[in-house]
Amino acid sequence: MAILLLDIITTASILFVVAAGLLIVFGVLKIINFAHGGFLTIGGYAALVTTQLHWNPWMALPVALLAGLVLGAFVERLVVRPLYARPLDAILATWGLSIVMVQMITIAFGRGTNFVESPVQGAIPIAGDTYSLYRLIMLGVAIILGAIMIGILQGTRLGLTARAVIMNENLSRSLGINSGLVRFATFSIGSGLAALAGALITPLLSVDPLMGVPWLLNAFMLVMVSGTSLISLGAACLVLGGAQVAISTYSSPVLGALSIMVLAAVLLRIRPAGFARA
Amino acid sequence: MSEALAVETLTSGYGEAMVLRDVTLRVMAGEVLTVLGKNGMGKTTLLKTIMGFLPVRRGQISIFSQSTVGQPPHHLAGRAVAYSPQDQAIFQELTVEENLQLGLPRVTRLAPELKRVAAIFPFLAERRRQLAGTLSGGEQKMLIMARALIARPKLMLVDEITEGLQPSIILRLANVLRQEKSANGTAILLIEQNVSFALSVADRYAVLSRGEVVDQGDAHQPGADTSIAEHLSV
Amino acid sequence: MKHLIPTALAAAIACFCATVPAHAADDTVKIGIPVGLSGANSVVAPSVVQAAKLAAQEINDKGGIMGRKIELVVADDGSGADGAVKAFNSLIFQDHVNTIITMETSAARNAGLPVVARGKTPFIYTSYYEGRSCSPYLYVDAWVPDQQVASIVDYFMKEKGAKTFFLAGSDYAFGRGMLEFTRKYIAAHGGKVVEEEYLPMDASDWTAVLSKLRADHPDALISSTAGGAPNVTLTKQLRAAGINVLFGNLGVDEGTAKAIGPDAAGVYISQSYLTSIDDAQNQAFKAGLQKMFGADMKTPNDLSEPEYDGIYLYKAAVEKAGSFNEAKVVSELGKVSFTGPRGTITMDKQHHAPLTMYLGQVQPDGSVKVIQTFKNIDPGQQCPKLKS
Amino acid sequence: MPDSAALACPVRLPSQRGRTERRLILVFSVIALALAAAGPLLLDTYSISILIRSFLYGAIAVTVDILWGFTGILSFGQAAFFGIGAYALGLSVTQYDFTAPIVTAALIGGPLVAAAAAGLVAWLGFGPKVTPLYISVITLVLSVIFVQMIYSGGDFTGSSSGLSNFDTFDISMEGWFRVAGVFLVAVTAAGWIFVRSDFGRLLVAIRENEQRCRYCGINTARVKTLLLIGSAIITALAGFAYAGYNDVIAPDLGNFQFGTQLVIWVALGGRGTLIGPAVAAVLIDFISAWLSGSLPFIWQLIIGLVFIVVIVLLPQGLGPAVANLFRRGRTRPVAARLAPLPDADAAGSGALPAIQVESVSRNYGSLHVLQDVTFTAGAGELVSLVGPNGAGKTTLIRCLSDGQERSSGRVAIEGNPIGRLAPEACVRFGLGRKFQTPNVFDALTVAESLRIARSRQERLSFVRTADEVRLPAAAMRVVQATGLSSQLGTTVKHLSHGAKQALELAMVLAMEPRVLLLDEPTAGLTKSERSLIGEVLVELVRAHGLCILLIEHDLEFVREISSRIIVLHQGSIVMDGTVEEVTNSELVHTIYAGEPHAVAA
Repeated sequence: MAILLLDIITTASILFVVAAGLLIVFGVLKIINFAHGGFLTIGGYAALVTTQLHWNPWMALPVALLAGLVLGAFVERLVVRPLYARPLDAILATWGLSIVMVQMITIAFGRGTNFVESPVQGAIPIAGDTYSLYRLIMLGVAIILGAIMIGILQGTRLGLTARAVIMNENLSRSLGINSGLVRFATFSIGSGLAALAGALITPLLSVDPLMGVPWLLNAFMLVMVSGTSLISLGAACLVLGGAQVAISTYSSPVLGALSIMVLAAVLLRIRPAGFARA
Repeated sequence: MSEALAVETLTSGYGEAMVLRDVTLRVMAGEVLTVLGKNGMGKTTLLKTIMGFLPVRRGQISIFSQSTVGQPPHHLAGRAVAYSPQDQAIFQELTVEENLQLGLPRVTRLAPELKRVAAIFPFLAERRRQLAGTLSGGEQKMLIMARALIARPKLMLVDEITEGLQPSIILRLANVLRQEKSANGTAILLIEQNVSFALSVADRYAVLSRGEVVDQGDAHQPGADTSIAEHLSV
Repeated sequence: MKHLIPTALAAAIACFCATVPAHAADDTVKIGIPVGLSGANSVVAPSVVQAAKLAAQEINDKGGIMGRKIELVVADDGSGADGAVKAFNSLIFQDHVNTIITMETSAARNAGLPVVARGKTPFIYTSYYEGRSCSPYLYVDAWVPDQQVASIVDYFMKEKGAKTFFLAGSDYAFGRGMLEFTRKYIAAHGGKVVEEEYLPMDASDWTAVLSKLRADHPDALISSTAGGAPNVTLTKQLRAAGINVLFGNLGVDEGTAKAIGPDAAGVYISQSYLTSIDDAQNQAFKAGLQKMFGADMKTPNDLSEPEYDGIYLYKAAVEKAGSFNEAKVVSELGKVSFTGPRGTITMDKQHHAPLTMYLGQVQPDGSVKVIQTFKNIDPGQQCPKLKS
Repeated sequence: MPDSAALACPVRLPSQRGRTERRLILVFSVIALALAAAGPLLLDTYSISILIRSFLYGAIAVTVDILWGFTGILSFGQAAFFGIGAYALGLSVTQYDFTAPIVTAALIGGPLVAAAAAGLVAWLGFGPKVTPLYISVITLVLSVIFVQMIYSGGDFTGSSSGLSNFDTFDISMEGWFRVAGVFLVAVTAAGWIFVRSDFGRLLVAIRENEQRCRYCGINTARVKTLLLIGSAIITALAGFAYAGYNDVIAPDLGNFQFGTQLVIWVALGGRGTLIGPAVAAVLIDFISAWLSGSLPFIWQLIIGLVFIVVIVLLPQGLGPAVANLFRRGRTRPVAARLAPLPDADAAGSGALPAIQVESVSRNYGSLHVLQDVTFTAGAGELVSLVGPNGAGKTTLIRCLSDGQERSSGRVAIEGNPIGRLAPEACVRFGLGRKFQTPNVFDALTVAESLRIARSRQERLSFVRTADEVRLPAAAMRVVQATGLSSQLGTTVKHLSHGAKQALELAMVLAMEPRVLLLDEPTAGLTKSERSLIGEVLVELVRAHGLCILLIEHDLEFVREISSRIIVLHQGSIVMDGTVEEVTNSELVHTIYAGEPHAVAA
């Protein structure tokens, strides 16, 4: 039972870390970034490069974040900016972008599965059993990341500005907020977070050009049910991620893998606001 | 007296529909101009065009003798212009304090400025941590006014601030605006439907009907209200 | 006016289509290799192509097949059914190849079979797979579950005293096919399967499976996952969870095991080809590759070496038939033999071949140590409806 | 009045255009069919084998375009429907035998299962209050689930390996080429006729302004559901043919990558052009069969890059961009004739109040926009709703016309409680609503808009464009007096603000409502237009016994035409009385403008 609970909260943590970047982009820009999986992959390869250069494995995190930020900045300028008024087209264009990113990575690194050195190894004893240390670290990472993001949003001028743009863009602009700049920064940060998440999950996974795709759909569904709130996202990750773990454990992992998508789809039909308060 | 706002032969609108036609207006520093008119006559469109939310089709807009045509809305705040829109003028989900903070430039500290506006509207200090959406209608209007004043603007654009308010609060707002004008020399463009309030604050008036200025004059001149009433009832 | 454009485009298509391809010249023999240059198999595809090139060069240097030089035609099948239909069609009907000899995914192989039947083209499949794919034109020179599973399960039961088994696989044909056979085999030999779990092919989170594994305390874990990522994630997460259990992996090749690094140490694998096989043919094979490709050489493996054998088997069949006639070659393919790096191969058991299997264990340095050798394991009843 | 038909003297009538167009389609189809017939003689086997598949994909692209380009439904799920059709044949044949009854069962069963899946998806995706994005999400999930089911199916479905080499039709490759070619031509031609029909214009209307469609009494969710089901059936048939020809089925036929690929083809070919997507699908699939072998990764990269560029810079797609190079001059506008309808039954039932509102409240969180509003209005009354901005007037109208809007209380229209009914159901009780800002279909012509407003009375044709727009007298008067009658062929987005207002009013009147809810119908109109509207409204009330609830700021106008005035202030009714009572009330003056003379003037 203790293990099941640990499985649930660590799974929720991983989902939270993966979906956070997508959420802030959706929150401020009102578009779904289908290249999110691509940025996740970029993060994975940033970690790979770090390993290949024999740097400290923890260095993968800043490297990935930086790569995501820079690439996100370019993408915002070139692809996303003209599409703010056409949200469905933005989905398509970012999906096209993810195809391009996957192919570029394939051309540069090959189609093969690669391995990244994990910054920590092994398991620690817990509740009379052993548990993966890295998964526990992911719990901590999710809490810290959530706290930092909420801290920035609630406690800084930047966060206040971003929240103001989310709530009422025109009013914000009339108060002197350069909403174009806010969008630019948000997309960059969202992409940076996606890449960071990619680097964070690679010690548990392998790195290959398509590593982002399976995460994209779950992250997407989680964001759909969370609206624009990080707290809602946390709740959605716990509930739907918990359902995934429970269904995988007590029924079959194949059903479990579909559970987030199916439950979210049904939830949205019954309660369009999802986990966000109506 | 310098010219705070000059609108010359301005034409603008939404899409292909022109709402404003050849509108010319001027507001001097330390002067209140009120623009009166019924709904759908182009008053709000005028402010939105001045702010840069709508493109200028023809004509010229200058603020403190510099053209602002083609500039994005956020540039105007940097020129000490405070805009209080009619609809959705506050962030309901933000606190009173955060709403005020957003009225200030990035570098300015809130505390002393808050103290200053709280002297005018004391409830602001008491309810600073309350969500703005939970304030009463009148308090929300006062918050809008406070947010405009907190940045020490040189030009205020105020859109139907009295709408739906009790007479006592309207009176209070009139006092605040008069005080601001005379104490700080602020230029104010006041969009109104409430003629008596408008005339009690304004130095000059203009009446907008179907996108054109149909009457203007000195607000203190006797008979101004009758002239306005005539044009309003067209 | 508006309608002129579609019509013009239609005409353009027609012109484009009309560029009729050249027919095979009479002095060459064309061997078609539809392979996953893109998609899941793109990792291993280059080594397959290299094995084929080596065989072709060796044969051509000695005068070719009945005087005709081999010409290889490689086509990308995208590692999937849709791409394979395209690739087979283009090879058989556009390039008019004499035979298809290749390693592919099961989906691609299945997709190719109807095209092969339409073209009546001999087809040697050189990839290990889940078994029981049957067609008069299809021959297989790689292993099936009946040959591989026995070695690992027997070893675990006899040498390690394992009685309870936990099976985990990717949810796809190979994963399910292998584990299904394993389950039956274990039951038939007095063992017990405590759990059989599958994870979607592209999923990477084994948490729930590992929790069950932990709760069940089996004597051994046998996995059959999709190549590449799932192998890695399972091994890594197993080690990260601190679970130490006897672990046999049916779906990992030597190269991947090596790349996983220290986490793979101790894992048992069973293959028909290992680079460390110590015979003259293997030495010559490796030396040939080294000479031909130098620094670009891909490490040969259990998916690439059978391609080399396959081309030699085709040569033998043509020479025995005394003709390139497809029907005659097909009927000879099950009778001829070739002795290569894996020993002597004859596809005489219902179009499949008895093979020597090597049980190996991955060492901390990534090398694979041969623990036991199982000689000439029979493929069992793969295609009882076929004559030979 | 009957002469009005002669007033509009359009250049060409839609049916004439329809005839020419249909002749063109016929010619085009014959050429295409001839190509399909002759193809096997001209082409090599390889091209034929690839084109068979490309043709099938082209047909699916047409369905994607009807859904997305015309109706605005972005579906990633066509792949799943394709897979269902293909697996229906493959599974039936491998489980049973290749006999006529089994194959027929698969031919019918596959599309049926696809239709059922589409129905389920539509139920989830076209629910009330869901964003347009949501249907894309659900169709995407459908593809994922489909693939997962196939993977888990073990020997039954062949899992990842799929099934192949099953017994199939004994048709030569040339035969299949013709089957696929005819299928593509048939689907494209039928689609072409369909999207140009009156019903096809409704699809565009739904894309442009679904809300207005619903307030025209059109159950848009049902239209979209049927459309999705139809597309699923066609796509499943293509899947059936694919499996029959290739003798192969595999999970990647149904995965979401294939679904997105279809969308990419449609976007590149030009959404909303039908021919563009069909040509793009055939061309790209065919060319990639030739090129992808030699440049597997680069090819994907190029497609991805071109796709991004097209979406960002050429949202209309490459097809129209190319076509524009060749196009000389614009097609002439097509108009229709107006035809008057005989006057409907004048008297309302009269027994029940037309509008009955009982303690209706509306809260947005802690904000009370309406509080305990109660009133009734009967047939023959023209009730004006006045009050300062933010008093809740528009919210009240919303609560009367959409059962989902109010927080509490009861509303009945012509004696029918509206419960929680959607607008399209409320409209059927005889309600007509005009919005504050013109709520019209920008991409349609005036005639098309009016016809869609009449669609509940006169069924829209699936194949033809009607020559006449039949309008009841009131709508006819508005159309003629505001000059719309001479602009029947004009696209609505080119109309002036005032003309749009008039058009929306005419559309509402065209529905022959018993109860009219009008939110500032004269804003932006000239004085003469305004007095005309006033006359029409008064006549509707006096002569036809309608009940009208009117929001208006022009108090003079209100005084002239109202029989009664309700004053709303801060969400509550503060006064309900005759014109004299209200205009003379001090209380009202204070509320409304802070000073008496603003009203009294």
